[in-house]
Amino acid sequence: MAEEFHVSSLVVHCRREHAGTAAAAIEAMEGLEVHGGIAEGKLVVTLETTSEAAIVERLNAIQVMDGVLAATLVFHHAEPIEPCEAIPGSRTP
Amino acid sequence: MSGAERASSPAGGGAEAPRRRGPIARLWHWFRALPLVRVATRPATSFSLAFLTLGGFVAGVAFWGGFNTALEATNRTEFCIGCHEMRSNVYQELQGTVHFTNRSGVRAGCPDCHVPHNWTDKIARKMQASKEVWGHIFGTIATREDFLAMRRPMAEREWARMAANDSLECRNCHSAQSMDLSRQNPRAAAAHERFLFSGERTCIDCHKGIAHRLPDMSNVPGWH
Amino acid sequence: MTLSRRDLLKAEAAAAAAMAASIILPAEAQNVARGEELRLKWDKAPCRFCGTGCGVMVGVKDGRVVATHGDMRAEVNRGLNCVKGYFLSKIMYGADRLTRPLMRMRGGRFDKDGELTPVTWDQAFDTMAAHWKRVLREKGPEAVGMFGSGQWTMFEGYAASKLMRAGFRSNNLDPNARHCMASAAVTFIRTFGSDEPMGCYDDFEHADAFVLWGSNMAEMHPILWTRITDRRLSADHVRIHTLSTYEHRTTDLSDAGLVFRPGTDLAILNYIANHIIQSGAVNRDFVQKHVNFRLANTDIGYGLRPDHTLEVRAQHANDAAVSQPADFDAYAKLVGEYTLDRAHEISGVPKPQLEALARLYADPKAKVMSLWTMGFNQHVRGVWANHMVYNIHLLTGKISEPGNGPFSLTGQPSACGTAREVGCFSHRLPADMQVTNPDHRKVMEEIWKLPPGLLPGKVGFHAVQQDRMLKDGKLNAYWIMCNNNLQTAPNTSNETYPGYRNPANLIVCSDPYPTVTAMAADIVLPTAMWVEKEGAYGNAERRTQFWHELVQAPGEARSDLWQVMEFSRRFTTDEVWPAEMLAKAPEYRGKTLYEVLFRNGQVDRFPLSDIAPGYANHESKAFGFYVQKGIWEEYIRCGNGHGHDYAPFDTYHEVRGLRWPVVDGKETRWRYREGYDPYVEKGAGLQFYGNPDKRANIMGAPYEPPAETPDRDFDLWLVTGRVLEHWHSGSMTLRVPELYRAFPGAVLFMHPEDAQARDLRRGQEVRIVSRRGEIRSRVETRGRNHMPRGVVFVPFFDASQLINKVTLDATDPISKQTDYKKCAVKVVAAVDRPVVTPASAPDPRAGLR
Amino acid sequence: MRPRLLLAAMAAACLGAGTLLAQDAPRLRGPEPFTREQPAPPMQRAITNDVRVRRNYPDQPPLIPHAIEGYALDLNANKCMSCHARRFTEQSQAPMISVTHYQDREGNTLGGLAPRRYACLSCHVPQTEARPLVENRFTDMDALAEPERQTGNRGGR
Repeated sequence: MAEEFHVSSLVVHCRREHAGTAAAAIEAMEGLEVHGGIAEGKLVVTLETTSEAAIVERLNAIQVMDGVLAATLVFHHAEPIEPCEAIPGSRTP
Repeated sequence: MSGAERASSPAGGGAEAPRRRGPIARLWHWFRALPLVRVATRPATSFSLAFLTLGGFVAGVAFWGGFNTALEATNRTEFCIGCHEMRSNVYQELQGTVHFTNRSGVRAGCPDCHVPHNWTDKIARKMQASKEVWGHIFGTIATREDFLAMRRPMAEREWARMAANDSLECRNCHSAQSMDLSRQNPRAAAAHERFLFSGERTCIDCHKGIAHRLPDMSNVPGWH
Repeated sequence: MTLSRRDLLKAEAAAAAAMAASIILPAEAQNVARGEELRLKWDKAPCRFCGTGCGVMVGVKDGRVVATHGDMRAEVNRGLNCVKGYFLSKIMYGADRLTRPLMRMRGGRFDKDGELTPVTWDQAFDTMAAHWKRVLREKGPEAVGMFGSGQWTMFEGYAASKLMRAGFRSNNLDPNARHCMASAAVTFIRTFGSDEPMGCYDDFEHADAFVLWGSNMAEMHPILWTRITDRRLSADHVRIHTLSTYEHRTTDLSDAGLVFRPGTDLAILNYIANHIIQSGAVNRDFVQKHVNFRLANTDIGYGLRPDHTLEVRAQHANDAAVSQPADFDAYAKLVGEYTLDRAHEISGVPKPQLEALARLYADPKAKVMSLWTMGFNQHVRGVWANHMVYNIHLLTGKISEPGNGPFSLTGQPSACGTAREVGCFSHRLPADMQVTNPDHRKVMEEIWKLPPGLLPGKVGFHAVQQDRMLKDGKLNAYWIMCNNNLQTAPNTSNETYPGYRNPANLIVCSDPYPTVTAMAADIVLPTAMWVEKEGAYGNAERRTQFWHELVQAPGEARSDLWQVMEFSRRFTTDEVWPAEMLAKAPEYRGKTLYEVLFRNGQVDRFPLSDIAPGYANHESKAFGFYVQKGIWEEYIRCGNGHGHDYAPFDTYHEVRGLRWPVVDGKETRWRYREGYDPYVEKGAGLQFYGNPDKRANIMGAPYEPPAETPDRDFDLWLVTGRVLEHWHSGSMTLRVPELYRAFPGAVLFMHPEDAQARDLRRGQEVRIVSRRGEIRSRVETRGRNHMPRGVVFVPFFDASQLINKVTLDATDPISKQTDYKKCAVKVVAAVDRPVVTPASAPDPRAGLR
Repeated sequence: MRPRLLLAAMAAACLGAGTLLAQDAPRLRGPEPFTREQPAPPMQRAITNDVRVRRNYPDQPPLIPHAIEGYALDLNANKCMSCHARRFTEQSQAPMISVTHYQDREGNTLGGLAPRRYACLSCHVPQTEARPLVENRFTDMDALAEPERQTGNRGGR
């Protein structure tokens, strides 16, 4: 099966007082990046993974963190790792 | 049944003899009265052995022919959809599928998939089918609701039969040997190569519900 | 994979999450790697297709829409769109977008028989204005007309209504929503005194059972269907019953699919009412407190031309809308004729199915939501059908509470907001007010600052009547905006097209694309669409949604709002108002209609600086004030305090829509019910306050047969409708390659045995022939629809297969809505014969024998 | 018959691309004149080549590149899921349904396909070989972000 890359994003609701530590813990995980929302207690997080399973796995890991109330997936996109031109979509007439 | 009704109807035999016979009795008497039958039922006194042998042979041929004709007659889609259960349920669904109309105009009728083509299996299937006549008489699937309620067990019976005979009826037309993978789309070709040619699966394992709608598929392996 | 693409996707992912959480990300976080040039600007907008009103997020880059996705925060759809909604990004970019006004010219001058030639806006408007003025002078206000749209923004509908009624003093304004949900709109008023459903989409999550009356929601309202399937598959006890004239994707996912003979739903509905009464399931307390009984006039004709045999023969063709007061016993006696046997006999539905459905409605414990669209509304007895479903809910008291209620779905994105609430029908003013009511006209004259008595009190021509009048030469100046009526009107070859080409008439069509209608018009105006303008739509659950102008329209295309306002500049009051009106308002003498209607100190009240920073607004820029805000604030005065309250303008740009009445900033989910609706008096529990006595009407009516029934010569029922992939006659969706290729052309859906009986096969070319016309199509015996024997279905989106050449222009005599679901046709093989162009159109009166 | 065919072929050859455009137009705009009879074009074949089609933007639902005729999608069975469900993707080698499909309306992650996503065909549609009648000039974000990569790519689609 071709290598894939997955980009997805989450909103992680935390207790405000724990938002900073949760953000740091999330940043420490591979492929995760916190873009903002620490002050509001709603972290905007992006994930880069190579499979859906990894997304679910990270999602579960975040959900059990201290101070995290809920982690909701907002966006998901996957495509093969080859350059776009190699996707034979252009072959169709 | 209709004969009984006729006999009891006033128009049936008002002018007949006072002692009224039942329809079967009347038929029997008429049959016995036929000259040929009278001769045939008399013990042979003056026929040669050759005549008897020849006669036996002719009678045998006639019987065999009649049997086969009857077998053929019941082996046609028209016969199968003679009852409303088949006509208004499974036949309606079949008409919308590739087995009914397709590019080359080859049509698979009911017996093509539901009756084995070799003789012993066919007779065995015909004997099983007597159960369906029973079902018809007792109205097991007389209404749409009844039919839908029975769809899963009926489908399961067919799946089991085809799984047991390695999808024999499919293979009467679709031989794995005759497949040209280059003419199949890549997905189908890969699946056939991996599962069919290896003998890991038989046709019906993947191709369920291709000629009729499916029953509730919960807990059927391979279905969500 | 290049780094930049990955970063781009990541930026989009972060933006989507931020949007869902209402977090404003620091700029550096949005621009993950490449900085400014990677950033997409995301904004909300409602979907432009159906009446569901899904929220869409629109991504803009360099002045072009480059992406769309379902809005997670929109309550209607929570992130989902149907396939049309997911392809909204591409609807504006068809290569044949109209970018310049076109006019039929010959020798440098306007000529009705000339070729469509590019002209300037001034040339087009001057030619129009000259014709309008001549017609007004010679024939009066009744000879000018406008055919509007449920796709208009609320601002556009309001401006057009004002120009037509107050400017030209004509009520000849009707929307294409007449073809779509007039029966529902009229019956809401007749039953509850106020238009639009009492419930809302929240009912989906509360109901125990759904009954779909002639609605294929799986294709036509796919996102609402996701909410029903969600409920059905999540709770074991939930059941779906779907009634239709054929089986389709909705019946596939229903527990029961009831296939009835076209038109016989009336008998089924009356049988259910009868069952409720006979089984003692009437909610006596509710009926006593909240319901009046009436009996409708019967034998009311079929809305055909008055000299048609069927109209002449009908006893009450001229007073179809009249009903008489009655009581429970009289009603019970009427529906008492509809026994199970009789309902089965008329409809052809198996008795167990009918009985199960009736029991469901009668069960006091089951919360039932009834839903319908075109199956009920496009029906020569559409008003009756609507009444009958209310009857059932009123008899059992299953109404106006979570999970219980009748709910009318709509086809156009703003059928409710624009056509109904703003009042673009030939008989309506804003906020449920009627043109025939002098008090209502007075209210509007005051709000619009007009001389008393200016507004006309005569109901204008409805959609089908407009076409007839164009043909008969009684309507001579005609502007079609934002719809494709030559493709979608019934019996078009005989009743619509001749009027367009009548030499006495000037036909103007405003559209983004060269549609069938545009190409038959004399002047074609290029129109800005969807997010090329600031707009507002009202969806089927009374939710009002706003959006900003996000990209610029191509070339010289301008919004319908700009077109209406700009056109109004070319008329002075002296030219269009009678002297006695000007005598009452001498200050208006010599003023242009633009000044009187839009520069009236109200509409022009808000400066350009009120426009949210970062957004363009081409109309406001052109006129020098915030047009949409001014219109909104004037418009909401019509209904505020009268059960039609809206929030202030700016609120709607913040929220994902609000359901009116919005009182003290709070929306109303269930109208007429205490605790939800602030208009219900304390302690009353429930009040149908739209009517003076605060009661709803149960209307008794019988089953009456359709206008045309198959016979020996025309032996099949023809049903027309839509498909999932194409909306609005395909004018936008056919220009999206993915949607086009998903369903590229219309086909004739037919039962395989009907095909076989005619020696036809799948894919074969056939002629579909009625008494009015014929088209060619291809036989489809498979696919998404399963026809019963004797019924065929053809979708109407395909401009090359104009099925409305075949349909019958019979309407409901009360709502005037066309019945596109029932006429008699025959289907024969299309033998190859040379194409003949008929010298003249077929005999127009060849409707019915 | 034969001379007429020949004539038609010659005419077609002479007029070339211009004719093509002229023939296409009425199909999207209706017949001109309106009352003229239009032959119905043949029904289009489904695309069944199994080749994934590039999306216009990340949130666009992927198109279906295979035949789905006769596939059950009713209360009894969902044929799509017998290949695209997570647990069947290894044997089917079909793409798994996106993880967004495991979330309910409230955003909770579920153990299987969310019921609201059950009707696959509301969003995912198969394609036919029909040639679009009108070009669509939509440009995707790549084209704007990286204009140089677009040359020679867009024309073929």
